[in-house]
Amino acid sequence: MIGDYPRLGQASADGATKSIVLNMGPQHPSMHGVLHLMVELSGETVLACRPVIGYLHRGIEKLFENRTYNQCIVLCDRLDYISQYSNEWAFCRAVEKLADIEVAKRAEWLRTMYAELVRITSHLLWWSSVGLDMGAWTPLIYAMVPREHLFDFYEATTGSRLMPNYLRFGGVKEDVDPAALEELHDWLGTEFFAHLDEFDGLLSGNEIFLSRQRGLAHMTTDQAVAWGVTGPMLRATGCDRDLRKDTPYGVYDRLEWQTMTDARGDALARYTVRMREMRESANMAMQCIERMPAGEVRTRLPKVLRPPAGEVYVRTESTRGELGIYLVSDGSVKPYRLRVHSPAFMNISSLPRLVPGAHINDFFAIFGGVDNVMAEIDR
Amino acid sequence: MSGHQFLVALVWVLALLVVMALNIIFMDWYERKLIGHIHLRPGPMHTGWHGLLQPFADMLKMLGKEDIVPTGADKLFFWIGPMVVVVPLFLALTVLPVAPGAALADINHGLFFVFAMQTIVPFGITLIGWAGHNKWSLVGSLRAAAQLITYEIPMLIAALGVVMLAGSTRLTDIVQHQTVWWYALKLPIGFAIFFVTGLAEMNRTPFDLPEAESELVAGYHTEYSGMKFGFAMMSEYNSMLVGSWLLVLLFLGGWNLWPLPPSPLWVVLKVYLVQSFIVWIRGTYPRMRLDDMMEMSWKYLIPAGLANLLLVGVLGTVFPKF
Amino acid sequence: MTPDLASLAERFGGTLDDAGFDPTIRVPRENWRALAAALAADGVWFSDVTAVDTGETVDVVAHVCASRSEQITLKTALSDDDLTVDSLVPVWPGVEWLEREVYDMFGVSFDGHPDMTRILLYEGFEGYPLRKSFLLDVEEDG
Amino acid sequence: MFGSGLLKGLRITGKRMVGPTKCDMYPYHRRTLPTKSRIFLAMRATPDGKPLCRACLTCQQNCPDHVIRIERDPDDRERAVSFTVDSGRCTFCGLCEENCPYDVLVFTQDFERATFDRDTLVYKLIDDGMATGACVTVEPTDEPAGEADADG
Repeated sequence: MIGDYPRLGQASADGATKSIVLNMGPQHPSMHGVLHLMVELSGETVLACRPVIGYLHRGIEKLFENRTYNQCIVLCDRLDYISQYSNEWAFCRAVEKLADIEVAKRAEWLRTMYAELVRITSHLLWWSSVGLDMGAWTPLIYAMVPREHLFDFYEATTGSRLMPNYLRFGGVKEDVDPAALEELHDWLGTEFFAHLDEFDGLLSGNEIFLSRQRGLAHMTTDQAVAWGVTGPMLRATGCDRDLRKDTPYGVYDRLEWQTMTDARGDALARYTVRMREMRESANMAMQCIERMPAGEVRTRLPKVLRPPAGEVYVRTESTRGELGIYLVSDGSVKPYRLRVHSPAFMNISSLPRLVPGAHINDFFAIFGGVDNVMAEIDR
Repeated sequence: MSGHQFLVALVWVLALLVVMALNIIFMDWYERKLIGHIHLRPGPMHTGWHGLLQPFADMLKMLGKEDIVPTGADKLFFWIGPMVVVVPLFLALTVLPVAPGAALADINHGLFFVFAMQTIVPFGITLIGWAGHNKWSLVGSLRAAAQLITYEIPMLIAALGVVMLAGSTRLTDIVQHQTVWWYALKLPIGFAIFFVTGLAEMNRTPFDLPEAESELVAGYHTEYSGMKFGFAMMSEYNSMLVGSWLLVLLFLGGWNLWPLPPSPLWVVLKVYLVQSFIVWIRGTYPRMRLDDMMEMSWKYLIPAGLANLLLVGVLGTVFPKF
Repeated sequence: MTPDLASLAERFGGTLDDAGFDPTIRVPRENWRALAAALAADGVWFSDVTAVDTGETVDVVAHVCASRSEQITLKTALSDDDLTVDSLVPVWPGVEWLEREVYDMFGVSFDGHPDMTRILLYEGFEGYPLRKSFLLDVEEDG
Repeated sequence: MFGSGLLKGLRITGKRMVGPTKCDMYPYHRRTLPTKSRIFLAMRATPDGKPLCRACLTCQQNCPDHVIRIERDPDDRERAVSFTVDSGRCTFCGLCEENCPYDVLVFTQDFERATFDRDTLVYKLIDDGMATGACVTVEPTDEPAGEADADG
């Protein structure tokens, strides 16, 4: 069923089916952020679901129009605050493409490295919440150990744990201490993989976990593409669409890596893809550290940037999928229109199509696999 | 009943109340500590030495909270509900011995008395869930009812194997049969079934669906606050105590620890080891799915339990000394 | 496989602009859905639907992908007095929420949309924030 | 075999249970933050209380959130009479520090400034033309740092 999906109240409209509507969120112990889901239930079976979003709407797209380009980077961090560098990179790529700015060599490597590290930190948070959604508390804490280590690295090198404001047009803000990189490389190669093995032992092989995830909320590639689902969720249907391979940017074409896919299309496939991506991202970050050339990290630009009038749409593979930045410039110091096409927004819009028929019990198992960030959905 | 008997019974009741209270206080602290260490954190540290006074702090906090009765709630059942849960569990404690004959009432059908009391608990939980006038608690309580009724059957079947071997339903007799070989070693299948169903009876992970905080907020006691919420917590620790005590008596040799002399100390030790294991499981596993759980009981545990019963019958007939 | 964009634009009474980064097809709003349907029949999938307030008109913009690396921009201009256009939901079901967002932010209503309600803002919010006429209370720098 | 995953999980948590904890006991053990951490804005000043700020207003113009307010001396355009920071609005983006042509602004790593009163989040770095206690004292150097790319 690609097209329509059951709407709220549709199943009980005939009067024969008795149903109750549960309001899950915006304040609910396991809701990720301030999402409000109206769920229609018949017994424990979900008949329909209607996500109500916007509780975190800050009007970022409007704020962009009132800020200079440099100040916009600050706001990019606030879009998807658990994959900050991906957002900054997406925006910087759009501006660089429009204004034809060349990026410093070393900065490209640094950007790629940070984007992959942030994919790891984001997936770690996802992994912890996937366990939590099913009632396992321990993953939450265990995933924080490597995540904190990476955050310490972010803080030592960029000055902030969560909101780095690190990328600049034509490069990055400042170079990274080689000793810190060396240390990170060692940690990724040894301790981090040990952590991942531990995670696999704790959850990936657990029979209870497997029986809950297997065959849950199945989705085909055709459905995923028609619904606009991207990123790990799409790759979990067996489609190897990945913008890092399809439209290479940064230094992705120079690294040795594979797109991680899983053809099963269910919740377990989404889990497996993200787990594999963490390992691959660590490999890529290590390659970046090994092969990073020395040199400048920032191209000299005028203090006030005025990109020429025009428009550009740039898609970046963010942690959650295809992050599109549509930038319209009128030649002034502020963007005329800056549209953020958010992958989490598209993925969460597929939720009402995935959950009908599932148990309320499985609802959060499906929901956890969507991996949403409300800040990016509501913008 | 003579005055003397009455006095003895009164002392026993008071002693049991103290045991219950001490268990709650200790487990409240112990579970936090254990889960804390599993989570790589030290747990409560600031209330007394290593947070030993934490349970009292919790109690003060609960007493200080406003006792809210929701507008739409059924007030009578809202009050009665927690008591219907706590009282049967306390009654179950009265027949559990710590040494030969050492119980408030070491009755002949002690085992079935405990089961009968445990069967009342789902009624209380259903009352709680219904009275709260809340969709979450309703779903949670119905889950609890379905789960407890489903898991009582394999639990009884597993216990029947023990009864067949011991030839008695009196708990003292059952323990006296395990001086060297515990029934856990003789009947591993029965033991496993009893343990798993016991977890489900206690609403512990991975069977804590009635209070699944990730989907049902707090399950059947969502609307409870203050001391009534405290009652819900107490009943949880109580059912854990009853369940693990029963497990120790039926399968783990009770006060026997061969070659050491029998002692009530072993009962205490074993009960807390079992409870530690239950907490350890809570710190490790995700929650099961409702339909999987039902399926497991009806499709696997009950047939396995019946097979176990058959095996016990055959072995008991062929080797009378087994 | 890239569809022949020039002939497509011609077929739907539109223009093709190849000067920018991505080829851009502008069509009158009557042919908006027909253009999308023709592209979808060629295996084109959507990436984004949004709008831009150009001052005189509100342009509904759709970014679609002809292949994994080729993007096409579709545009249709709507005048201020009649902000309606055919919905693309029958063509690409996933644009449902994107069109709701355009409705929310620009006031463009989509014909044939199954659920034309506000999405990020609450029902009863006055104004359409991403229109240029909607001014923010911006502090002036000294 | 069914159950091996369950046992493996128990082994992992069991090992962690007896292993060391990984908590920073915060109020008792305070971590020193890396020097790059951006926490609160401060200004370099000479030991005798002269701020190094030249009132060029670059930071004020670069600040996305209107945190900084500078009052220039009407007689001397290179002298700031007051420099107010409303840290309650600050997003710690670091654009002021980065763009300061004289390298005068710095971030301190003092993060314990939780307060019950929003007004106390507004503090002055320069008051009456003199550096306040929130400034960082540096030894005066002959050449002001960063003069060369002042018009960058």
